[in-house]
Amino acid sequence: MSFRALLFLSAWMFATGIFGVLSRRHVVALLLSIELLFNGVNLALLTFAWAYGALSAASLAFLGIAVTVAEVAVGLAIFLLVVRLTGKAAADELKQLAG
Amino acid sequence: MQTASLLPVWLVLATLGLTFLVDLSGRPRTALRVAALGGLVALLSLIWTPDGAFLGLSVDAYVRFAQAVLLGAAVLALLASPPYMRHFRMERLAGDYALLLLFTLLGGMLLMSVRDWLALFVAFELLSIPLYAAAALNKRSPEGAEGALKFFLFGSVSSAFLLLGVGMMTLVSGSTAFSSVVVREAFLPAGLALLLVGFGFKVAMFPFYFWAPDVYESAPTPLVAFLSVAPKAAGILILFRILQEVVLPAGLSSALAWVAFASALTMVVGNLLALPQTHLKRLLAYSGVAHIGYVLAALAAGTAEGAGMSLFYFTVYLFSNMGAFLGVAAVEMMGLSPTLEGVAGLYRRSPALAMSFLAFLLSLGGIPFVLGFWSKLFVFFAAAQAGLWVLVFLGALLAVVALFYYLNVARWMLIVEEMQEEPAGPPPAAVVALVVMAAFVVVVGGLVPQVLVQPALLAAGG
Amino acid sequence: MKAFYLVLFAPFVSFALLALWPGLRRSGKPAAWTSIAAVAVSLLSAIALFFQYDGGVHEVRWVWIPLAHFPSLTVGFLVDGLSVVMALVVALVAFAVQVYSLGYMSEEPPASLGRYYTYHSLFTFSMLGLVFANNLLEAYIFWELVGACSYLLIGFWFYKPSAARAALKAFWTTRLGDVGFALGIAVLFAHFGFLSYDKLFALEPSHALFLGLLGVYVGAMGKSAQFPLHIWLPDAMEGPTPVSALIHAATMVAAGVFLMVRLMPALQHTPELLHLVLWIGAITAFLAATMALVERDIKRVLAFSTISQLGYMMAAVGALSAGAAFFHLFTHAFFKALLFLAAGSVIHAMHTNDMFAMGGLARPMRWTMILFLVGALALAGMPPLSGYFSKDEILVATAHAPVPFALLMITVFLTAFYMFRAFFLTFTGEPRNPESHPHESPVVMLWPMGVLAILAAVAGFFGSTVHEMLNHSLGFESLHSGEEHHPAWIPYLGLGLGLLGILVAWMGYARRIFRPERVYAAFYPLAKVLEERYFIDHIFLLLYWLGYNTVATVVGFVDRYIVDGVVNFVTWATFEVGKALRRFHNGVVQDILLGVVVGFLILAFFATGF
Amino acid sequence: MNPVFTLLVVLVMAASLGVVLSRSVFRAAYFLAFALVGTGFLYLGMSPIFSAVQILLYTGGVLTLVIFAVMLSGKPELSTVFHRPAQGLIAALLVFFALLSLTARLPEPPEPRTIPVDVFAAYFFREGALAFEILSLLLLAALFGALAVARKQGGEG
Repeated sequence: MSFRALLFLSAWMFATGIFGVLSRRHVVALLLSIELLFNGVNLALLTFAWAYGALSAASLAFLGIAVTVAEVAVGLAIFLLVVRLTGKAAADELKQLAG
Repeated sequence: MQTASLLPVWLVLATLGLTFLVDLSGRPRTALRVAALGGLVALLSLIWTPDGAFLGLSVDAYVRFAQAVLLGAAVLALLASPPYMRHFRMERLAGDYALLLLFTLLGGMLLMSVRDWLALFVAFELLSIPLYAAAALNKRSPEGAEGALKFFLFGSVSSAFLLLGVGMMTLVSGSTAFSSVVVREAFLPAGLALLLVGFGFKVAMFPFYFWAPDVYESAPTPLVAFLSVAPKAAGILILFRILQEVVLPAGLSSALAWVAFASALTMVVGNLLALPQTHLKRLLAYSGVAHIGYVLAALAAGTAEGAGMSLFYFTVYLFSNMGAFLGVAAVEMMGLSPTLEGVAGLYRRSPALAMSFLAFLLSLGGIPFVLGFWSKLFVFFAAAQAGLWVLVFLGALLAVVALFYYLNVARWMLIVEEMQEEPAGPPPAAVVALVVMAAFVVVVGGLVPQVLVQPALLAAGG
Repeated sequence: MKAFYLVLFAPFVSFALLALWPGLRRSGKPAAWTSIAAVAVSLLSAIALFFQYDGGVHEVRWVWIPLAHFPSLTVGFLVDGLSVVMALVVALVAFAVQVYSLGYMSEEPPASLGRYYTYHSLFTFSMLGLVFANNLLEAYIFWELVGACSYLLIGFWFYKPSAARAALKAFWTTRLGDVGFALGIAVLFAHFGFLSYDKLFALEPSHALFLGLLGVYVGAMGKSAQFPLHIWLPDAMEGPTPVSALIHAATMVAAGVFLMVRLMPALQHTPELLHLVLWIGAITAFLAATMALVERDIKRVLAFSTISQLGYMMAAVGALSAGAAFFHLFTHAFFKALLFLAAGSVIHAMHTNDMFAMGGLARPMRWTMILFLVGALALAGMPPLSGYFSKDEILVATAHAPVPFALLMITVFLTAFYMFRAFFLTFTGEPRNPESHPHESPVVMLWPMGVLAILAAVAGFFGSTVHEMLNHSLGFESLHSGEEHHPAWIPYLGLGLGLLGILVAWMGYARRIFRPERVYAAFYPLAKVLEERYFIDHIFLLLYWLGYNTVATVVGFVDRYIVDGVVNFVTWATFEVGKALRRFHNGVVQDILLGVVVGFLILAFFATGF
Repeated sequence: MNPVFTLLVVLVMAASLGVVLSRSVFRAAYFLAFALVGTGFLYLGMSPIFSAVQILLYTGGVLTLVIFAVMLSGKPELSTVFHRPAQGLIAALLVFFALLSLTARLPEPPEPRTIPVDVFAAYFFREGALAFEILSLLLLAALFGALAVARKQGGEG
């Protein structure tokens, strides 16, 4: 277990998530990428908590997981609505709103 | 009686419960009215709410002032909603809509009074997540769903940044409470940078504002009216507290330079983007971005005056901007499209609406004698006192650009002939009454601004 | 001294009536009479105020916005010599113009006429408010209101695209100046914490004072059409002619000069700024006059002339001679309003602005011709008409600065030349458009012009009164006069140049335009002399074409394509940048999420301390 | 370095890549599960309670939702996977380096210690009580929101 390696992994997951969010087309893939983002953040928070003995960061990671689940629930409901109304699951095809 | 300091919060919670019960009994429209009434009662209860701290939530004059702005925005939006929902045949969802709006309101009110990072994060999310759902409520509109999806994606991505930022801020002081103690200095700049990403999204600051025009264009207009004021006010005002209680005492004075930088860019980009717009809701969205640039100038001053001035700014903004959005809602309910062509000749169709619009546009543009002039002037004073002359100069220059697009809207409404062929119905009386009332405040307030300025300054406690 | 409440608020009452009572406004004539009655009350009270005036400085003041941490803002009114005279001028010209408009605007539909008079009432009120203001902030507020009325009236015929465009151009250009004004106020307030005149006048010279006054001057440049912010004024002629007479000749455009005169006790501490004012004023006077040389539109000739005369006034301000500036403002208000109204009378009859489509109007419009001639002679500085005295004072005041003085002297010649070019083209010779059947304007239009003509003729004799009133104004006791002893030849040279201008206009222009046989018949002896000096005449024509025309064309080119172009370019570029930024909003959520990432990267860059 | 730890890190890194690179959304979801469970194992040494939460609740909950959503929408994959991948790659690399440089400035930790469950619980319910209360409201709001979005409006097309 190494502090730097864990932070490296956290940054890796976060950056991968950023890539996914910016470059995947499927809305669900975007959601999964957002999960990666949050997981990267949670890993960083727990690493801090473990390394510095900072329970505050761990508490926040705990809340973070719950918030993520709530977000995903609303996000998936919106995704289903989008599919129902437009028949499209690719985020980059949804561009009625622009300018 | 420490619990009394949370009186408005309790009242909104009670309203939530009551609204839920009424909605459950199959009367969604009544639920909407109950929510509005409850909000109004909570707003009035602020008069008797004392200072105090309870459950880690502390309330002082600043918090009460901010909560009044949030409650005012919610009440205006809820009052304008029933006719809007009826017109767009969304009445079955009126109860859900009211509940989501109340949840958001609660999130904002709690956010104003939190004093620890954990609660800050959760309250922040409570201010966000119900709004994603509420933006998607018009299920006949594919654009509505698209806008909601963009809103959700933007919010989620930035809240990942925020979560990390809040985590780092707790590590700075080694405690969950807001505190100026610095244990691990290295976390402070990184934490603040990440925090600003999350807040940047919430207040639609450059370059985190991209969601705003799309969501504003597609979401139900009364909700947008709320969305354009309350979350921004909550975000900026709590950011003020964080800067004053944590960041500046901890010695990161360059934070003010970051904010000044963001202020300049936000003003420039918001105003320039508003210029070529033809859709009123998009135009107001970008102009809202520009206005955040102005408030950020007061924030960048980092003084108690700055805090007082931004309280005042949001009070003014509450009336001018919500008034404008509710006016747009009335236009939509007349069967007109909310674009420049759609509102052409509005004066002939509804003089009251068009003249109120003129008042809002003048106020947003900062023309003397209306409220918006004073809010801009005082923000400039606050920035000038802190020596931020570049911001003052830029702001004054961009105010010219802003006037151009605001007056262009006024020109279409008052001077250009009607263009839309199909006959427009009369605007709903209830909404027009709200709009005229807001216009009245904007005009009369412009003559006696001290009525608002002094309480705002006192509340900021400088 | 209570009369000033009546002076100020009578137009406000009529504005409120017209604005809040749509029935009255839409009725047309009754609305007009309401407004005229109000301005008549205002005028009578102003006259009463003038005669009651006891030579003191009276001020009423209230605290407007008591602030906890900023110094409080006060509002109030200042009644002293300067405001009393200025209010009299404003009320008088406003009254004349409003009466005249009854005839000029008689073809407007009632609702439109009501709207016209509503704007007029608001304008008169705001202009008087600006005159009586006792602090810069209040002045700024009225300043903006006056500007707003000006845009509304320039764009009064909004269905004409050129009128709408002109209103927009006026808006942009003067707003640009107003940004300077607002910043100046902000500097002064932030640095000193007060804006009322009496406190500002007590200040010692300082850097902040210079910056603040510079800002105010930039505002005055916009309103008073100083180079290079003058470009809006010629276009502003798209509005109804009475509006041009009132707002764009006599009162609003003079507001910049008025403000500078008002601030003279403070300006004397900033000699560098005054130097700038002098130079810009002289350059403006000269350039505008050259531009008037080749103009075909009679109203635009007058507009250029207004710019040029405002340049004179500013030059006098710059020469520390507030008295000369204000005196010229005083006389100019009468003769320029008169000229505009006379031009309006011609336009009303001919339905065109083009002087080359007029001609021979002396016979059908005898009264108009006489009135125009009085105005033109006054403007050209012919004694004993008013312009002679006031222009003379300015020339004397600026004599210590050789280059501006020379420019102003040359301008005297040019002014006489272009004015009489306009006069000859319009009133003499044969009608160039046989289709038109011009007729004299109705009495309701002639009377106001007559009153103004009398004033334009005799106003010059009130020089000592004006100076004395000015000495009774706030802060002026401490001011030393800029006039020292100057050579006695200045008035003669000025007069000579003016006469020469008239002569050359007649020689060069009349000969070039009219058919030779008619010129022979009418002016045989002089033409004979000219014929004998045929060669010189040709040289003159050649010089004219090579010299003046080239200068005028070049200046016109610079004006149209460079100064104008810069303004248009800035407008265009702002829009283009907006549109370019819009391209980032392509609606694709993945692409716009890039905003969050970029923002994070910027902030992270800050956070790592670069 | 502990070989098990190194292996786990490499596996999680690979699984993260799998999430964003795999063609089918189903497969991406499995990769996410893999990454989440892998992280959960990493948590074992830091805070066992988190390990449990991560593996039992989070992974299960999120994945069930995702798979439901994909099945309800009936669109598990698209003809093209990526939208402007180069842009995303550059941005991701920049973010990666930005995060690394931000964390590189952090001080070396004194001595990392596993967080005992009871200590954490006591801390959380003392310091995080308010946040927890608000969290309950948030979950309620999200539930309402999701239901409201999913509900039929009546008479819609």
